[in-house]
Amino acid sequence: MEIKLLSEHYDKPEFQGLDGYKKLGGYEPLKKAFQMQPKAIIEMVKESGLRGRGGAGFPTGVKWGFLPDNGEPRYLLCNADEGEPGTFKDRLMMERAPHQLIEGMIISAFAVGSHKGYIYIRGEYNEPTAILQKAIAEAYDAGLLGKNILGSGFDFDLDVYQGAGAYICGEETGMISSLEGKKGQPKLKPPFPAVQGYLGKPTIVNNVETLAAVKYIIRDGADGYRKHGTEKSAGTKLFSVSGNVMKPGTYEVPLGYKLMDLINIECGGLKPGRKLKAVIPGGSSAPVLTAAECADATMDYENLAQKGTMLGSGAVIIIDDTNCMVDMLKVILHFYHHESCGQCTPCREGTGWLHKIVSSIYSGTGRLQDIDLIQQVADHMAGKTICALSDAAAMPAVSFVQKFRSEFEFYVREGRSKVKGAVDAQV
Amino acid sequence: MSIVKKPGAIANWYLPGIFAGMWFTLVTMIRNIFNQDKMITKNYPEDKYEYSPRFKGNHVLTVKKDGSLRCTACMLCATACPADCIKIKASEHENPAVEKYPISYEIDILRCVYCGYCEEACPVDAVRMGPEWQTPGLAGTNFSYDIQHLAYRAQLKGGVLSRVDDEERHKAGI
Amino acid sequence: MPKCKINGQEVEVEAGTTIIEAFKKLDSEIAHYCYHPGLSVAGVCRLCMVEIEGNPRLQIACNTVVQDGMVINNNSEKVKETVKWGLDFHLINHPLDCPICDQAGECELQIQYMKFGQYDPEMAEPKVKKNKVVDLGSKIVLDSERCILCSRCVRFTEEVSKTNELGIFNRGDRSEIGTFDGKPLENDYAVNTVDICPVGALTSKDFRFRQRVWYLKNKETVCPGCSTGCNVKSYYNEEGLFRVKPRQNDEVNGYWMCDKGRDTYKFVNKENRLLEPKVGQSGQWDSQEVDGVMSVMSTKIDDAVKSAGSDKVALVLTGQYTSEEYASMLSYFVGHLKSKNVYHWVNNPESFDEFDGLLLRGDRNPNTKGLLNGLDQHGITAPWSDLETKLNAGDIEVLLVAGPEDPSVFPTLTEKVSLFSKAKNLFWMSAAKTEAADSATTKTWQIPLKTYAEKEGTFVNHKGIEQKIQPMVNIVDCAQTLSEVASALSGQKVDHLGSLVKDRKTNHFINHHGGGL
Amino acid sequence: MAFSQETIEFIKKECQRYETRRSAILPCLYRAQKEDPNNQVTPEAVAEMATLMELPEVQINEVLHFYTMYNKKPVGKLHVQVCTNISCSMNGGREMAEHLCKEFNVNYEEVSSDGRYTISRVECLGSCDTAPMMQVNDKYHENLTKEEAVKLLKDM
Repeated sequence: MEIKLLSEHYDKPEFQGLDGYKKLGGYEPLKKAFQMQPKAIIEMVKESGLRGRGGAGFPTGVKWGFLPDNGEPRYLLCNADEGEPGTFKDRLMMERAPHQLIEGMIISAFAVGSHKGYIYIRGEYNEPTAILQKAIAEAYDAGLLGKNILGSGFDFDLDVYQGAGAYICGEETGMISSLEGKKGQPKLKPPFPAVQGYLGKPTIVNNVETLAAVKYIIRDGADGYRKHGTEKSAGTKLFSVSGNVMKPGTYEVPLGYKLMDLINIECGGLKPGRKLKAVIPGGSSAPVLTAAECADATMDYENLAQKGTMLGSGAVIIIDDTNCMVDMLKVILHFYHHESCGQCTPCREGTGWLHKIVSSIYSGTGRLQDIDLIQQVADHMAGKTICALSDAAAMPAVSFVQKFRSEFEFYVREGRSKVKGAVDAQV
Repeated sequence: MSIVKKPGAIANWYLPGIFAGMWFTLVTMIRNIFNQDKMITKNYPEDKYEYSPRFKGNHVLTVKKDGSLRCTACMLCATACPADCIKIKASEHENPAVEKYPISYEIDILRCVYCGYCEEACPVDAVRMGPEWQTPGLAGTNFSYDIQHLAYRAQLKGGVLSRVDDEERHKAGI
Repeated sequence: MPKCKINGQEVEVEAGTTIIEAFKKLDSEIAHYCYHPGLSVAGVCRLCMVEIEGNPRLQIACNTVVQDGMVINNNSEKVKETVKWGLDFHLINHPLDCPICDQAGECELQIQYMKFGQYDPEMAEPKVKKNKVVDLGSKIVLDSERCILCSRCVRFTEEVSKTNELGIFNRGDRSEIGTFDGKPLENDYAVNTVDICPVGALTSKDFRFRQRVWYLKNKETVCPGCSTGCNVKSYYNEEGLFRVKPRQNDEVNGYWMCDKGRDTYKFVNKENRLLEPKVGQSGQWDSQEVDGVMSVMSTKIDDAVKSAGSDKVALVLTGQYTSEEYASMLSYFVGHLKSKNVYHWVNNPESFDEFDGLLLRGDRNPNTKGLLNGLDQHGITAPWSDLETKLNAGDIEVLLVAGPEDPSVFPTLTEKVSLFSKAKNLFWMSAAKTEAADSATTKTWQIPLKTYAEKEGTFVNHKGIEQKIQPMVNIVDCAQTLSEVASALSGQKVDHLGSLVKDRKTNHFINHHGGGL
Repeated sequence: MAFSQETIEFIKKECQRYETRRSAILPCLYRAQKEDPNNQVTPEAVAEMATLMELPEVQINEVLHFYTMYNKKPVGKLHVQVCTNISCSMNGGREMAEHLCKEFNVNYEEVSSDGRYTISRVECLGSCDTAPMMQVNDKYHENLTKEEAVKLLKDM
């Protein structure tokens, strides 16, 4: 069953504006937060078990705790550079409930003691940007942003910054580089952004959904939030379901929800006559699950990690039996080849190499040893670079080749896809 | 070890040996006159031996399809040369695709030991050991072969085409 | 100070030292491209991977600080395999250009492949094509295909020269180094990017295609271009010098040198040299033998001293010679001739004290300090104007001038020669062949001197640091050092460093054929 | 082409807006692109920006070439960007792009002869539930078929 926290009022157009938002309980948690000590808020977020919703799933409260106490100005950045193929949950939130994000950000800024925040939004999102900007202007007018917010003595300025089309800016240090007006190339860690981030100052970067969820943790309390989800994966999560299902879209379900239920109940199942072949459960960088593995998969960090994949950004891509896996992998690797920032050699050269190998298989000139080569190249890319983009390219490559090896071998031997062959045979 | 035999008494009397020798010469001469194609010796310089294509004779610089030198002036031949007989001067070519080419390439053929290392060292089949071996000359300078001689001498009839083709290499992605 | 163990060897380092620096301290081999001690850490080549006990992930040595008790190795199978693949990633799109690449022979890709790689390449697909032979300015040519994007050059223009000409454009494996149109790589330190380029992507126009590097020998010496006295390596063969590269000395020049200093090999070579002694004036010159000129000089000086006193003889020195040469020349003048008629010729008084903030100084002589020390020791304080007055009054019978080694740093050479021409006899000692000297209007003897590449000695830089130079190759056989001139004049036999020798044979055979490969 | 007065004002204002002047590069490049008749950022514009912003040209140029949303080549009046990433290509995004090219007789990334269309294939635009989709200039058009897409573009 869907449990709607963040997406509760998505269907109400008035939720976009400040008045409608306030009527539906908006900015009440903020007042509550101002009654609390910032440390207490951080503790509460820690207790709630909220984990980063952007992909890595790092506990949010713990991240906030890393900030050094050195009196330097701190920045709170919202990562709205939603680039992972298959993900579109944040766009929906920014379009339907911009104030939810703004409120979450004010609370979070209060908690971490930051007085300046940026929402880094991807360049293609023109509409959400306009909506956000309008909402921010409304908030400034209502005294919800700027100096002495709601008489609490707390100052917070918020600005929107548009990216310009680079997936890598979704990586937190890449985003910081981009915000500094440089190429969006990730920075070496250590130092971590919490210590030296934007302009060398302590910086917290959180996903849109994470920041918005903070509001609900304040509203319901840590226990109230925890009652959704599982022991280790607390709360609800927005899942962007796309691909070959009847009703693709964004669905909010508690973590630990059954994957098959998500497909069959929320999304209305597959198209008639089609069979489930594979599911990518966490955006294109997550290793793929076969139909058999999907049967008992639940959508939480632990279960998916057990199955060798990850929850990622919650982008569930459903692949049915009309799709050729060689083709799918080619599309995915083209993406990573296109988006590699070019800094670290293994990723810069490896993504291109992988794409070339799969393309040559796809065009019928592949060799059988290329299939093993894909695995070898991917193995030596993963974990060898500054950021996780090379892992993101390597993981699907390895999983596709491992789990659908027969399809790749068929393609190399016959020079055509097994899928079409199978369809032909049925006809 | 050879065994030295003491010459016998007949051998000391040498005239029969001389006649035997002259008889052999006479018979061979007559046979050669009537049987010229079976003759072992050749009428050099009108007649020349056909050498095996693998014969390592005088150097040839190969050319590209457009007739320009294949040599890229990498100087690997000069480096490999044990006799130190190859001198190359490189320069920047106006065509950026060529980049580097020799403005002078000289082989001091009198120093050359015909080892063939230059041919082996060449990465682009630019220098080969050709079939010619005659190196007559009247002065020392005649034995210092320059580009004109190495690549375009009359015997080569406009140059020997290199097996390494840039276009094909580019197509193959090298 | 933290202690760590590297490949089983214990080492103690300063706090804050990175692992790669600890490796360097131990002289332990570690593969790397992007790390350069004079630049910030980029951490992009991913080759300096090390295994740290207790950490399942391999770490890069250039960005990991040594902690006390760390146990580090880079010789486990895991690391070796990673480095091998790291090299493979570097090489898959690297063209097979080595035959025409100037870097071949000193290329880090070649060196490190032989040390750490030696795998069979698996790449079967076509390589990425990029721009070749890109003109980056008057000094440097770029080949993007060869570039491994280590970003050293970009960091150099950002951090050291602070001129920001280079950038990396595009992304992924389409990334290319480049300049912005209309803002070429033209700064006084640009050629350093060629030195730090680990591959043949950046090549110096000056050196391009002139020699294969394995034909060149090198010796450590000191740049004579200015009073900074950058520590350099000169590359030469029997024909002469071909290039100059900086070598590290944190006290003097760090890792860099300026492009003006790189030109200092040129005046050493034959085409710019005075090849034999000659006598004459106003463009009319006759060849002479060294010994003959020396005895003429000796006689002229003796005559002048005898007839009119040692005041009629003067010596002009520039800051271009070694301290040893100054010492012998000055002791001849002060000790032998009892004359303090020695003058310091400052080549460019207007810009003499300039400094560009990095290395290049306005005093374009290597040993001004050495000369001043020498003059000080002998209590010589005569100002330049004295000499001018005397010359204008016709008071100088014999004038000895130790002229420029590098005439390009003497902007007022012609005026000075015409001033010197007011002496009755001019002995012009210089390594360089100059039109200015040839235009002397008084009776002049030109005597070829040795350059810094042909002699031993000491330069004292602006800070007072004494640095040795050493001979590499003889370009002009009959060239003399000032010490040799001084000894010939005083009738003593001294070696080129000024110490007395009994008998010295010159072996012309060695001079002609020595220095071969 | 020199910038208009408003753009110059805009650039100067943006330079003040962020903590560092460099941060203003991205928004200013957007502005420069918008002002260009061919909807691109030319080297001249970069040079002018560099003088206005007092930054080295190369820093701006690096940014320009890194991000895909700045056009380095002329672009038609309607810049049609068809998503061909995984969800869209499962639902016919690639075929749609192909079809548009044929329909308007233009190659990818080129301007059609009437100067109206430039069709490019792009990576995920974050609208996977409504695949296939395309972005025309600033606006998303979702849940398309080949025919609908052609009609939509012709009507614009």
